[in-house]
Amino acid sequence: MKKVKLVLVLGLAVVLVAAFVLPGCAPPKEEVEPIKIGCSLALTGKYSWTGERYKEGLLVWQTQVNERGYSSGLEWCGHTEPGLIDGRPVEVIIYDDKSDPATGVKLYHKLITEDKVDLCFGPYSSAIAKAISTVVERYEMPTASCGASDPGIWGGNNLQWMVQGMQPTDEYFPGVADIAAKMGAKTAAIIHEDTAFPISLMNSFRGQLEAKGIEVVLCEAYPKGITDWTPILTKAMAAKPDVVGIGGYEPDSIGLTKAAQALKADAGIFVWTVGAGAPTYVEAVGDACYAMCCESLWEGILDTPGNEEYLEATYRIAGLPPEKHEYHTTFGYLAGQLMEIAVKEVGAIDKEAIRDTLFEMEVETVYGPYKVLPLDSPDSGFQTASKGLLIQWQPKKVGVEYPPGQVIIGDWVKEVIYPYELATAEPIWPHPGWD
Amino acid sequence: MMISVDRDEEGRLKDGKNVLEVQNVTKEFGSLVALNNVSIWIEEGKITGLIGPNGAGKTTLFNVITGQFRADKGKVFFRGKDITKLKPYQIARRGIGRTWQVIRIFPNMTVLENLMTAANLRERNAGEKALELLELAGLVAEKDSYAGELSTGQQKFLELVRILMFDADVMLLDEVAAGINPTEQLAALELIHNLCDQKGKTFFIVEHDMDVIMGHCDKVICLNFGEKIAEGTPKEVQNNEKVIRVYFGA
Amino acid sequence: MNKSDKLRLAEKFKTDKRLWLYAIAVIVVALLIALPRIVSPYLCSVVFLMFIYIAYAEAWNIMTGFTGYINFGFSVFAGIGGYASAILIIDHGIWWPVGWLLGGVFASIGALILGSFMLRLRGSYFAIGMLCLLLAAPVLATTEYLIPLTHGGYGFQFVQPVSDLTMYYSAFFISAATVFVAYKIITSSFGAKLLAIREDEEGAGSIGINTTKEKISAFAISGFFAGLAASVFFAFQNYIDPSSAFSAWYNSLPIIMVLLGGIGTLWGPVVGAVIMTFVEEFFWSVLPETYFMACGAVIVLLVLLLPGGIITWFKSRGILPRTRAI
Amino acid sequence: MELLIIALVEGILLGSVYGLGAMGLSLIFGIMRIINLVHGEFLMLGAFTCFWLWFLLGMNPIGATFVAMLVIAALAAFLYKVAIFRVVGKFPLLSRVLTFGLAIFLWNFSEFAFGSTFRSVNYPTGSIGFLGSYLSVNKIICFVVALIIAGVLFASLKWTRIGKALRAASQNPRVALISGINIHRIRLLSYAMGGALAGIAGGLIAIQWAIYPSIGQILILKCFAMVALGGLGSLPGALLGGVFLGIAESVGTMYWGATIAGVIAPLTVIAVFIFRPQGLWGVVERVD
Repeated sequence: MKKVKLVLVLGLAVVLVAAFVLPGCAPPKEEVEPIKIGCSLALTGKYSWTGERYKEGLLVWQTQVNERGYSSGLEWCGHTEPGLIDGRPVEVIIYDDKSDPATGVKLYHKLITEDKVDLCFGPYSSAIAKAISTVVERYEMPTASCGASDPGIWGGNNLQWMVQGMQPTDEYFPGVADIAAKMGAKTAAIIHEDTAFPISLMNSFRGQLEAKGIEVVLCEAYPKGITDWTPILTKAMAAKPDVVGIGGYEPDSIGLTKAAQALKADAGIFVWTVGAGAPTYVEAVGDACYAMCCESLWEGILDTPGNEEYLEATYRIAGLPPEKHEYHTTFGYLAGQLMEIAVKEVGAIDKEAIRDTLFEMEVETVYGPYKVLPLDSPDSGFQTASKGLLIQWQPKKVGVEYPPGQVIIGDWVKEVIYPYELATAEPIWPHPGWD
Repeated sequence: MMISVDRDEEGRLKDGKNVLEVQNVTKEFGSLVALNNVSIWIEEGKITGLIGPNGAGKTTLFNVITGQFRADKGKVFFRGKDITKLKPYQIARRGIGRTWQVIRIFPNMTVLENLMTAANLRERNAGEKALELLELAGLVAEKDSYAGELSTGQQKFLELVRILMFDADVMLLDEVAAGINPTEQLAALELIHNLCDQKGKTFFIVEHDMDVIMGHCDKVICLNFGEKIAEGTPKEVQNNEKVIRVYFGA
Repeated sequence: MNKSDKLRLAEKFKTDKRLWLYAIAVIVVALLIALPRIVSPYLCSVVFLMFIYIAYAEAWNIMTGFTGYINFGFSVFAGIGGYASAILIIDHGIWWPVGWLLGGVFASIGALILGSFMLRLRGSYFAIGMLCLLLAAPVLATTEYLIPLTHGGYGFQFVQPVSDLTMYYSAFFISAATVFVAYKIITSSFGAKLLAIREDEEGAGSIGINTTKEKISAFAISGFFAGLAASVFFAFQNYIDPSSAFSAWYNSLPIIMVLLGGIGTLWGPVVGAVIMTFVEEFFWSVLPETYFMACGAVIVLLVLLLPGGIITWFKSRGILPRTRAI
Repeated sequence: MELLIIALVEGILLGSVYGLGAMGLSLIFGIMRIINLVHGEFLMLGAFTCFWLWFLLGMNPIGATFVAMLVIAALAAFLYKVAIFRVVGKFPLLSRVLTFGLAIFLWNFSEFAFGSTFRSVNYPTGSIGFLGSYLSVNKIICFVVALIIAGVLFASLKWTRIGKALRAASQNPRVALISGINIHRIRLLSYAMGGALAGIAGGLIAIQWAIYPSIGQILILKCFAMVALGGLGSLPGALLGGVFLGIAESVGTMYWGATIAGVIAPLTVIAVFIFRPQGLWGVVERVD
């Protein structure tokens, strides 16, 4: 029996040695292979709706670049032969992370080490971006994150490889405080879901309101998965606020609007996040969307380079009509464009140089201006240039010719009311009632 | 035989020498009185039988003694100590083991594992002890079979020796001879006698088979509608009028 | 080694099938130890998760498979462990191995406290009660009383000072330890007592088993390994928030795995975890859009076709010995 | 005080719809002794059936709710015939995992088929004044529908032959079997009825709230809470449990905040289980 054990131990040793000696054989590289850019998105699970939009945008960008060598509005980047650089096409590898942070981490390992992607895009939702930031940092992979707005991801972490392409949450409710102060509002109520993104959003909103001298009389969190909003809204309305700010996701905005309608809630202005800007919102609540405000991060009517062309391309490639456009799609497109600019600027797939460019460049994309804090800043990678918009659903005016990028659902038009220089309409204040 | 110097007027041993004493126990289920002021005592090293028609409260009495039910009134003493309020497992650990009317071995465990369940955690050679007991029960060959696959008789033996695994001194057997063939019955009774005579174990058995009761018990107690109606040697009980009336409806 | 020795050895292998099993086991263990040197870090992270799954599944099995108390609130203990270790290591600067261990200890204490009143419930009551606990846990973590500790719904982003390789070996060690402890339990009289509780709790009491104590011990052991594995899992995830800590999906996963492998057996959870890891990987790469759906379908088919799990099926066919240990 | 009354009324309106869904779960549990984890998906599919009928065919949502009832009942019967009957009366974990697998399948199937977009039936009917606040007429309609359905159900359980058989089977399956009731038919019927109740509750949910494929996961947990409060297997208990939960959520939200309200339900369940295992109004019976 002792000898048997000896044999087993020897066997173990042989296997171990073999395992360590055998090198991980890499296949020979082909010369013209696509430039691979990877990302994981929430294609199933609770964030899947937004994940799908993000994916659309990425695919539109990929198609455009592979067709003609540049995407809408970026002719100035040069390289007009098909492909990103050197005639190499782009291949965006998209995996589904099931809206689960751990799966996201696993997938970024896969993208970087197994698929050997050249560059990365960030995932959707702040929670998953928080989880994967460590991975891309460790593998030193330049990453354009355009689906995570929580400043906490960058704040104080001195990230070296991941940049924020979209606005941070501080930019989500621009001008509400300003408009409200102008209209003489005194009090505000805030209701928000108790998860990372709404919390950080509402904290900054609260600061903006207080800075304008508006008192926040109620700030209440609700847990995820609530179904009936009437009680919480009744409570909020009992405080008689002039401004009602609501932070949550898509289903919440429908439920809360319906509750507000049922309660005939009376306030100066209602501001919602995420859900209320979407066409499906208007379909679901109908006329109750009248004068509802929502943050918007991008609109088709903006005067950014290539915006009109981008709208056409999305219609052609992703089948999304301009009047039903949604800024979440533009997230993906933005991520693509940022990489495109950086890669073309560097002229090669040189990770470090691309990273440096991403951190240094100051450009205009379809999405708008882009600039992040430099590498030596404690909050490096944090977006500073991109500004948010405020939109309001207003009735369609008879005899008015709307520009092609304007979102029109039935009788309702999505009008930009802030910043004033971009506004397409005057804000409706106070809320006109429910009849 | 019953009367001797150190017994009280009711015939029970004085100075707590009865291994098990039930004093004036009453147990009610709603309006049904399952046990009404029952007092019995069991002597060490003897086989005591418990008889009575269906619904007389025999199993309830067992359940009260082993702590499955708590008596509404009255007390149960084991070796002079009050065990009325103890939990079933504590009573078992004091040394009272029982079997059930419906066999309650663990069918999805092997025979050996069934015995191991009853082993004391601190006991070093529990395995050897289990094998010894299996030998006693004639089940060594079946030690790795699932208990559910054994014959009824074998299951009864298993249930019996499982009690021995934790060294119970008093064994309450509920219908040990029911549902098994005569050969096994004889073997079981022989085992009981052996344990009684050689190891000084005490048995308290519920039995319907009068032959078993009359031929093997030292003392018999008869219950009817929750009340003790007779007590004494098998012969005395057999000739007791009340018992006859209960059994033969005369 | 001379010729006759070799001959004897060959005979030995022929006659004793278990020796082959040992040989295979040794090779598998060696491969797993060497894996980070052979394959890509991605595959390693898959195997890493597999180890975590094994530990989860075996820990769940210790509770439910052995005692029969259906624990639908497994994530509660994983969440407690994950939170405890993250808070201790990051906010209080405790050395990470100690932090992980304490994660397990806290989960174990949680299991002890929760168990001491939840385990009074039986059958469906216990199952639903645990489910309600799972439902309450993430909300409790966001109440104002716990926010200073848990950082609330905002989540808690951290980087533990541990390399991927360390995490891989730690997970390997933890899963091995869990299986080893499960083996020790199932071959001891403690294990026999737990099985007795599963079979017939009242009957178990009548043969001197302190059922309350035994099942709470099982609960605490199960909680310890759940918390320990979760500590490493959340170190891998670098992030913890109430919804991922008390996740419904990671609550269900061990249940599926154990059922797939064979509930109440030692190797069932391991087999189930290994298979599920690769089934998930396979469906995920072949059917990116519908693989969740496919997973659901696989579960349904498994229950209908293999209700006892793989190990039990092999046992009933006589392919595997029936002793508990295998 | 007015706020409290409003909260109570809102709670009752909300709870009636909750209770309808929970009654289905309780019915299935009472007769088959399985925890029907697919119930949440029944609710979700009922909601979507109602939505699509309204959206595509322009049907009246209340009418569509009744169609949804039939559709989900048929689906439930189909699932019972194909799979569920195989696990009834077996080791409880089997049915749990089977229904869990079905739930995952149906949920992701809906996500695949309908997309994960949130939707809602837009059926505005206005509001009526109430103590200085307003109540949605929609909710009152839903409440009335829920009451009618519950009433019809209770009446048929009490007076029809099949209803008596159902009750008998619920109280003691074995006795029912002996007394000549075809237990398989009864189980099929009860499962379909459970599905029907979920279908109708789902339709009412689609009218009031936003729906999306994963809503079933949220709803089923609430259903558990209600069933547990009312006593497993008890139908009036489930309805009362629903009302209790509705009131707890609504009053709790107004007085202690939504987060605290969120834990009221599960913690009450645990407390009820420990101190009063038959539920608050439950029929006294042992369930293992």
